[in-house]
Amino acid sequence: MAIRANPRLIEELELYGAEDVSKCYHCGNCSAVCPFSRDPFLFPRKSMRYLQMGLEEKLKGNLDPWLCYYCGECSDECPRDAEPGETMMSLRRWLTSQYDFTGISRLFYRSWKIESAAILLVAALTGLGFWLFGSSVGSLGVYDGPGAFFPSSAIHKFDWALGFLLAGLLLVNCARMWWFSIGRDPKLRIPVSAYVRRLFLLPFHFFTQDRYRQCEKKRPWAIHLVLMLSYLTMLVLIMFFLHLVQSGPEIDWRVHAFGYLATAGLLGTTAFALYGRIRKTETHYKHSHESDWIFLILLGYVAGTGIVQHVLHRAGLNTAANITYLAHMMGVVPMLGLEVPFSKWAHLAYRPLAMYFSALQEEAMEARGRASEETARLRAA
Amino acid sequence: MGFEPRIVGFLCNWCSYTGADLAGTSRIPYSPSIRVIRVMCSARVDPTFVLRCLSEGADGVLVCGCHPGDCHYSEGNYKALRRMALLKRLVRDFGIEEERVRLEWVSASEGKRFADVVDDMTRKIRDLGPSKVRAVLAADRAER
Amino acid sequence: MAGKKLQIALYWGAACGGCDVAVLDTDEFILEVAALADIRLWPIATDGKYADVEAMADGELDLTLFNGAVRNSENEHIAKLLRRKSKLLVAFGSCAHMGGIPGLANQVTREEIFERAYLNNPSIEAGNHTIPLPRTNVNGWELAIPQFYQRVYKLDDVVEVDYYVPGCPPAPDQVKKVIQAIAGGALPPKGSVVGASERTVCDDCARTKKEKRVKRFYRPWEIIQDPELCLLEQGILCSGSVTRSGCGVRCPNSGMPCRGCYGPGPNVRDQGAKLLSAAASIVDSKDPEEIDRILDGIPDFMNYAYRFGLPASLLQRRFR
Amino acid sequence: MGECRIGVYVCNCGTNIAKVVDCDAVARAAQALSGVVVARSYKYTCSTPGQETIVKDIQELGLDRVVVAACSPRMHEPTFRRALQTAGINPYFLEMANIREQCSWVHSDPRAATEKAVDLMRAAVRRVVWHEPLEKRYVDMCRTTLVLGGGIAGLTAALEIAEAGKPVVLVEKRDRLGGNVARVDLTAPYLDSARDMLRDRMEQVRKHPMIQVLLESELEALEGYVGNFKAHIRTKEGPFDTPAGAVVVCTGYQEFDASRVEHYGYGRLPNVITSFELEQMLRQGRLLTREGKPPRCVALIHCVGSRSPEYHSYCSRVCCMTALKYGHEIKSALPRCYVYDLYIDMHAFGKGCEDFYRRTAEMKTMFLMYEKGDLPRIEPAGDGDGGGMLIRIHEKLSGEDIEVPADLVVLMVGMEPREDAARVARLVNISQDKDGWFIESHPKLDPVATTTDGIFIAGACQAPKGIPGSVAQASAASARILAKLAHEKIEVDAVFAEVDDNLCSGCRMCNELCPYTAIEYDATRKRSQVISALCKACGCCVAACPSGAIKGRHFTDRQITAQIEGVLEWASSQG
Repeated sequence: MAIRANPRLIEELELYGAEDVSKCYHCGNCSAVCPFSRDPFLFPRKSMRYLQMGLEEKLKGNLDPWLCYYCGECSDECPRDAEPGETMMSLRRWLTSQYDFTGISRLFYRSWKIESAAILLVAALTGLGFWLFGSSVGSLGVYDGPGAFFPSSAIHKFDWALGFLLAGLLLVNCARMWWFSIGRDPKLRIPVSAYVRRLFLLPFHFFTQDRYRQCEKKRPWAIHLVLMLSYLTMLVLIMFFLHLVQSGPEIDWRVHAFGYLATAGLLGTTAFALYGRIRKTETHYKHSHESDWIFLILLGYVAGTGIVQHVLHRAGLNTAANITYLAHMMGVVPMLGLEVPFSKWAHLAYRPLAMYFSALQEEAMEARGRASEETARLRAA
Repeated sequence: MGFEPRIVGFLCNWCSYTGADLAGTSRIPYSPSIRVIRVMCSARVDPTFVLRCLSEGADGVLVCGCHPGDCHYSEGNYKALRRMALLKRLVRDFGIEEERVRLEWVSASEGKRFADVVDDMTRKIRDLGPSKVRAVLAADRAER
Repeated sequence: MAGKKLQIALYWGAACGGCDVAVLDTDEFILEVAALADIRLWPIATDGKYADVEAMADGELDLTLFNGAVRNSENEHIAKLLRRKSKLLVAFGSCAHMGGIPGLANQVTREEIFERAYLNNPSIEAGNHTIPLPRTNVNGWELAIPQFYQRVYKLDDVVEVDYYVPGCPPAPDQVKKVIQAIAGGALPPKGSVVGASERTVCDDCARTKKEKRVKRFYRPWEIIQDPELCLLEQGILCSGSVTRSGCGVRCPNSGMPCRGCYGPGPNVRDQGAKLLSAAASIVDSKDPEEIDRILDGIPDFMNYAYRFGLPASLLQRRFR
Repeated sequence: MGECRIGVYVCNCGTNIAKVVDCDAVARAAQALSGVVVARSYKYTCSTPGQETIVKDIQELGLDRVVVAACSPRMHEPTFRRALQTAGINPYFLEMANIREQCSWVHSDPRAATEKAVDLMRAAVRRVVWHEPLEKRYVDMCRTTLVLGGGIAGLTAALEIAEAGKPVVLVEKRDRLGGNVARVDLTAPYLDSARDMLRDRMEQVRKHPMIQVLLESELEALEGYVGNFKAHIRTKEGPFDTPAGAVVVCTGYQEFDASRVEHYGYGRLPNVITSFELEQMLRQGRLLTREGKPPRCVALIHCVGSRSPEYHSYCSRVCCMTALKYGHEIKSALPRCYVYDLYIDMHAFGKGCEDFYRRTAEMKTMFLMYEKGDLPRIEPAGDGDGGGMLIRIHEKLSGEDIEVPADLVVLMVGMEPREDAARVARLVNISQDKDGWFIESHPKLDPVATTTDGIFIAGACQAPKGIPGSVAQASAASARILAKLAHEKIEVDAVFAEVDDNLCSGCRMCNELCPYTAIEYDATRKRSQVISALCKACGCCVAACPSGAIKGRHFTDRQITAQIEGVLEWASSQG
């Protein structure tokens, strides 16, 4: 059955940042230089082609964009400046919006105004909520412990509640990702055993970013790894050791050590990325979608306010610390609440999943290949 | 060594002779049996020439022209075609194997084809053996 | 040579006698010939013996008109004898000129001829298997007859010839011209063809000639011909274009295609090859199959092309 | 034939010949031949010293014939002829034996190769004896030029020549000038208006005092030869004759009849149209479907009738750019309209075309590639698609089976020779290639002349080409003609056939055979004669002449026979 081509898709993708796709005339240089492009995941050319012809369904089930780390080689090599790298980036944005069942992601990506508005709104609500809550349970002068404006125990509960909510949302989208790329394809019948056997890929890629490491340029990987680990450390500290982080004056040195390291990591990488994007130092920094800016600003803001309120607290300026803390939360909540499930941040889940699913796909295809050969041989005999 | 046929080739200047030159420039080897005589067009090949070759002891005569439709002189090759058709009948009537007289189309770009034609004709004539013409005429004379 | 009578001989080799008749066909002119010449040898008309000829001094004869081809050792022997005895030796008629009708025998071997003539022939009496052999022993006596050659030769294959008078037979008025010319001592360059034109029959043929394209060949009886139009253009294979004129267009004028007895023009080496070239050139088709179909309309091309000149052709005979 | 003094020069061509052929042996064999005065084996005979040796020998040893056994005569015959000329003897006293291309380069056995080389050399020696001194001849040149066709090429040629002050007669079959370009709206890749380009030229041509324009006229017959043609033209006022020195054929092309490709249903489906019908719409500025609605999706199908085994194997050259141009024109007329290009390959060679392709791509034209043998299918669409058409295509670049909706399909029809091309070719005595295009005298070095002297071709009658190509070719042809007109007389090649009037019997065998109608029959004298200026020396008539009255200069029976005897001397010595 022929697939209907949709000439409008290419226009829609422009909103996600793919502005030069139509320039491509399929010389295939991009796929040739890409260290990752190999059968059956031939990108970026194939995805470019699907996009030009507007084969929406094909693209939805296509994991290739997640297998690309935007080292920029392809864009550098492209004779037509069709920016295959950026196209893959845009496709990742588009896919995120496709996986997301709420449709919020779609809104955000198509309009930075809506995204910013949503962030500001959530920030305002958070601010208001915490102020009322804080002033009801304690006083601005007290930082932690009984009568504190923000008792860590309460925040801790809040964090977990929020955490579960996000995980829930993310899980549903991941399930949709699975459905698009594997579930709905009758040709891909994958045994449970395979799912189990390959499961290790998830944590492996999540923690090592191993595939990113294989790109020819190593620095982007290193930076990304630092950012990711710092973020992770901070997450762990907050989710599990918040009381230790917040308690004082005498403090657990481990929390200190990790806390400072992570903060340094976050701030450093954020600063670097911002600088890069402003100066367009790298190919993958040339084109910046609004969502990229919002993400970085938000990250910087959260990390910044985090460390500032910590310092104030150390300095014993509890009132100031508490107000900063409020500001901090006004950043954290929209970041976790909106960015993680609906925007750029979601890739922390989708990328490792893509590795996992693609491995499964490949295995299934090989199996089918062997099977068909087998039947052929039998028929011949 | 065995019998090496002696073939006379009449090649038209525009297609076949150029084709034969191409075989040379592209170093395509073929049997040294052929001796080429250049004519402007295969239509210049007077049947008298062919009979003359046979009476002089040629083991074969090859006439090559442009492919039908490609003649430099628009239709000369068709005229050659007609003459050769009748000539083959006459040669047969003279008791000479008609394979000894052959018409082929070889274009300027067909160096390989020219080489193949020569080799094929050489092979066929080697199988036929040498032309009897000169021996028989000599025997006749010896009788008187 | 005025005053003194011309000494002439007429001889026939392998011939039908038509050429001798052609001489007689000069009607009363023959009397003038008798008046101005002594006919020393003319087997068909006068009684003369080889011995008389042998007795002559070399060059004693002013002129010998030799008609007929050389088929056997006798023909050759007498040819050589007459060559020695005559100042001028003229190949008279198609047979001496080109081998003529007897020359057609060059398509078969002597054995085949004997087979047909002496062994396998309805007119042979039962049980008679005699074939002529050069030497036979008849009760002690050896009988010798001329050797029958493998093939037929034209006169100049065996002796040097001074002039050629073509035709089968030569047209009487041409004969007259030749004899008068020689009598008058007006001799053309040695070796030339006399009593004929340098051009071909078409030159004298009254039929109108247009541009020639033939879709089919006809035997003369297969078509009702246009008496005004060139026979070749009507698909009737005519040798006029490849044949010296001089005959007075005898055949075409009587509705028959020229058979080519006067032989090719001065620049043509092989009459048959030229006829081939001409005939094939006017075939109106580009498709090999159709061309073959059209050519099928010419049965037995060889016998047509070389009717009078097979021994004079480049290949001279059939090879088997 | 008096005693000749022949010099034989065996070239080693460095080692090209010498490494297989024993050149010294060949020279020795030559020395032994009668008439050979000197025979030398030399490293590079074509080199300056090599040629000087020949010149020196001719002058000092009094040679009157030269044989060079070397490369192909197609390579160096002119070189050595010049050498003979320098030495003061007729250049046609040269004969070459091809012992490189047709000997040393194709045979490895030195013995056989040397034997062959000797035979070829001997043949050349035997032949050269019979060579005759030939002189180039000159005939008067008529100043008028005849231009056939009033298209862009014809207009250009006419103007170029008239501007040089030489009279031109322009014959146009139709009732107006402009040809096919007049049917075009804009031109790729610069999107200039074809009309504006033409209007100006047509005006100049109409007004030009040196140009006589004959509309609704056709060439009926062309007699004569270069410099002295006589053209019989049928005009609407009646017959018109003019002399002409040269002729430029610019009869152009005709579009491929799309209905021949039944597969696309042209003529059956209302909204399947040809590129020329689209041009018309664009020129009228009303781009509508048959239903009178502006189309939402237009599909352009490339290579209709071109690059296919059953129709034309060649590429029509301009359609790709034209299709891209439509992409622009349609988008600018209907910005919301989607354009699909269904193509085999995109041929975007030439100035500005690659950029144009890129710009079109950026305008979101959707390019769908199909396999040559596997044409897109046009099917009626479901109501969901507004009752238009659906085009199914196996898209080559993605390997996917795709369908796209379309309410207007444009068939990019290729160019083909005009129906009357064969007639024109016959009239002016030029040849057509297997596709029917007129054949130029050399595809690379002489693309405007033809095998008939004085007949030139320009524009799309020679091969599919665009406006720049046609204009360039027309200007080139005019330049060639003006160069000829710069002289009072023109040179005619020395090699041609001639009839010996003393032998011709007027059988007219040759008349029909001549491909150049160079043989005329004098009905009163009942003789045929060759118009040497028209003759191209193919020799067909020579072989056919039953009375041996026609002589093919430089390829005479005697010369070729000598050659035959030469190559077969070995064989005959055996028998």
